[in-house]
Amino acid sequence: MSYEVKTEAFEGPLDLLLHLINRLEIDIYDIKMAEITSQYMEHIHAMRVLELNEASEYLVMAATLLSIKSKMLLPIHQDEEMEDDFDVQVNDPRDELVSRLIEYRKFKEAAHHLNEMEESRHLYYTRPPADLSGFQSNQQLALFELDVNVYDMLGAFQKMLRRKQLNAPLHTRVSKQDISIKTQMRNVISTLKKSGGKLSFYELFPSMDKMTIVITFLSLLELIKRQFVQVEQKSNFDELFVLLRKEDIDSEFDYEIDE
Amino acid sequence: MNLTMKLMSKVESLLFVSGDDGLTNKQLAFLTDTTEEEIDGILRKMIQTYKEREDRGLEIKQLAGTFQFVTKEENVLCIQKLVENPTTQSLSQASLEVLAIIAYKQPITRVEIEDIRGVKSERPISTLSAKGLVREVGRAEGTGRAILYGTTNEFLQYFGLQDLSTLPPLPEDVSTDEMEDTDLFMTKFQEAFDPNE
Amino acid sequence: MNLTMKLMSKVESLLFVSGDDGLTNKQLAFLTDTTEEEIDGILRKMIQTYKEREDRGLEIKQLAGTFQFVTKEENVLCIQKLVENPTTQSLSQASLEVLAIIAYKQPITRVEIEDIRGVKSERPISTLSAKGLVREVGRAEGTGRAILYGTTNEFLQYFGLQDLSTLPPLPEDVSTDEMEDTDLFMTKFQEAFDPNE
Repeated sequence: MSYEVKTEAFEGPLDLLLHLINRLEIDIYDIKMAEITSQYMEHIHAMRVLELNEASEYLVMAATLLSIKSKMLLPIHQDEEMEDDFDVQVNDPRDELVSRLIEYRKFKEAAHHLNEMEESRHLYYTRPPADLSGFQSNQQLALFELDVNVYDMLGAFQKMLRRKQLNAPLHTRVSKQDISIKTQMRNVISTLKKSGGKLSFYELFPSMDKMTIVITFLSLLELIKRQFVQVEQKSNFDELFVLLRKEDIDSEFDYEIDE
Repeated sequence: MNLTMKLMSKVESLLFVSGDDGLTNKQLAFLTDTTEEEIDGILRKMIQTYKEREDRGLEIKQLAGTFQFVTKEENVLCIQKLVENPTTQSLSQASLEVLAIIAYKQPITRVEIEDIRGVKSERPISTLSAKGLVREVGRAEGTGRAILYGTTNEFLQYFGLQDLSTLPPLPEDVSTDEMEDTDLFMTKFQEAFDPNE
Repeated sequence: MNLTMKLMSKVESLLFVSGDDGLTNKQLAFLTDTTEEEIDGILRKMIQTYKEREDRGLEIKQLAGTFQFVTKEENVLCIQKLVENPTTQSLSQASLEVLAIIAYKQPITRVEIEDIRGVKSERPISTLSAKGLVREVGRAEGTGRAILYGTTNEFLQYFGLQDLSTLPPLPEDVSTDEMEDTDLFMTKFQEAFDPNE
């Protein structure tokens, strides 16, 4: 039997096995090892383009299949069987593989549900919280100033990417230009300097161009890692702020980035 | 009656300014100087009114534990006209699988995720944490103290969930239970007759 | 009539997502596939309805040619309240870090705390003092006579500790210099103080 194989269609050896079981209409509780093994081998043969990393996983599974197949051909010795580790097998060499396949299948199905939820969530939109800083006194700012971790910031970035897509066709598009992270790090620093060392996270992303947004974000992460800047949030309801931590950084900055 | 209207007006203002942070009924009661019971009644009424009225483009939804305004689904097309790339980038199959495992098994280590999938999962995990959908929630006991992953609030927002309990139940396979029962039986059987014990 | 209602619904959705940027009547006409004249009529009607209805907390404001939603002035007090009372939340990561350092290393100066964390820690320290969890317990010897910080009785109560000796022992191999180790230390610390345990 010959057919086309799409490597990217499989999420690993277990996914491939489930596919074969489905296609060959095999009972998952009574897998015909000879048939599935030969089909599996045929597939991985056709999937030679695999990354080395993944290939090893497919090959380990191939070895497992062969070993199960050969075990099933052997006559069962009752005594040996008793001495086996219970975790591995009690009576059927296929048991472990079957339970792995069933466990994996559960999550594959769950992933499918998530995909459906993702699609229906794309049908409605929210908006960012309003900027209420005009209502806030300096005293309150000091009292409620709380740092946030990188995950909060990543979340904020993700939200921002969704937000920044809005309005795009109604504005003149930013012409595409290649900027490096290094350059953008300098830009962020000088933008921060110009605004007195503190700026709203979102104000660092005035551009609508996705590439620029991504580069700016990466440069921001780099600056945080190098402790040039710090991210803060006043409270639950407020915006993220980026603070400049090192004042006269130009020489150090150039040195560090250029290395 | 007049008071109810005024309360609705306040709730509308508050939900509007809080955006996708949203507010809980407790917070709304506190901010409008009223009781949670009253707020619950008001919210029920508002949720229904918004849904029914054809001239309203907003709805109130409970997302990630808070009440928030969202646009009506029927208006998705004209909102997408505002959007640069109408086909919103969806998560890859690999990311969805990893996310499903983390969502149902959290807290969980990378190795445990890879055991279930049978394939390396470093890349989807870092994609997911870059998207703010999963995060490190602690360290496993024992040597190595591997990172434990869990889902975030953004995960709930992204999939339109109220909280983790509103995730659809993990598909269970009845036959797995049967198998386990057999295993248990065999184990018991062997324990009873194993001469070494 | 039905079409007018649908159009109003679309305009409401669009104004909602466009936020502070707002939209011009021209943009609204383009996005809803209709004429500017029709949009003008619809907007006039909507502006009036929102203003008159007591149960509405939003108004449409025209600013420099764009239309946008704003909250009604009469609700300013409850929005003020929202700003002034961020929900009582658990301590931030930074505050927890600083608190852990003070708890285990007291008495300790701000500079020493900052050396351990590698970041400025003035704000978390003042948050913690404002919350009454840490206080000034003396002055360091030498020039400057820097403030020494320690934990308070309220700290013990807050975390359900009998006294400082009932703090969980610090893992021996923790070197607070490294990020990961700090995380590990924090995990322990948070585990120890998890109210569920």
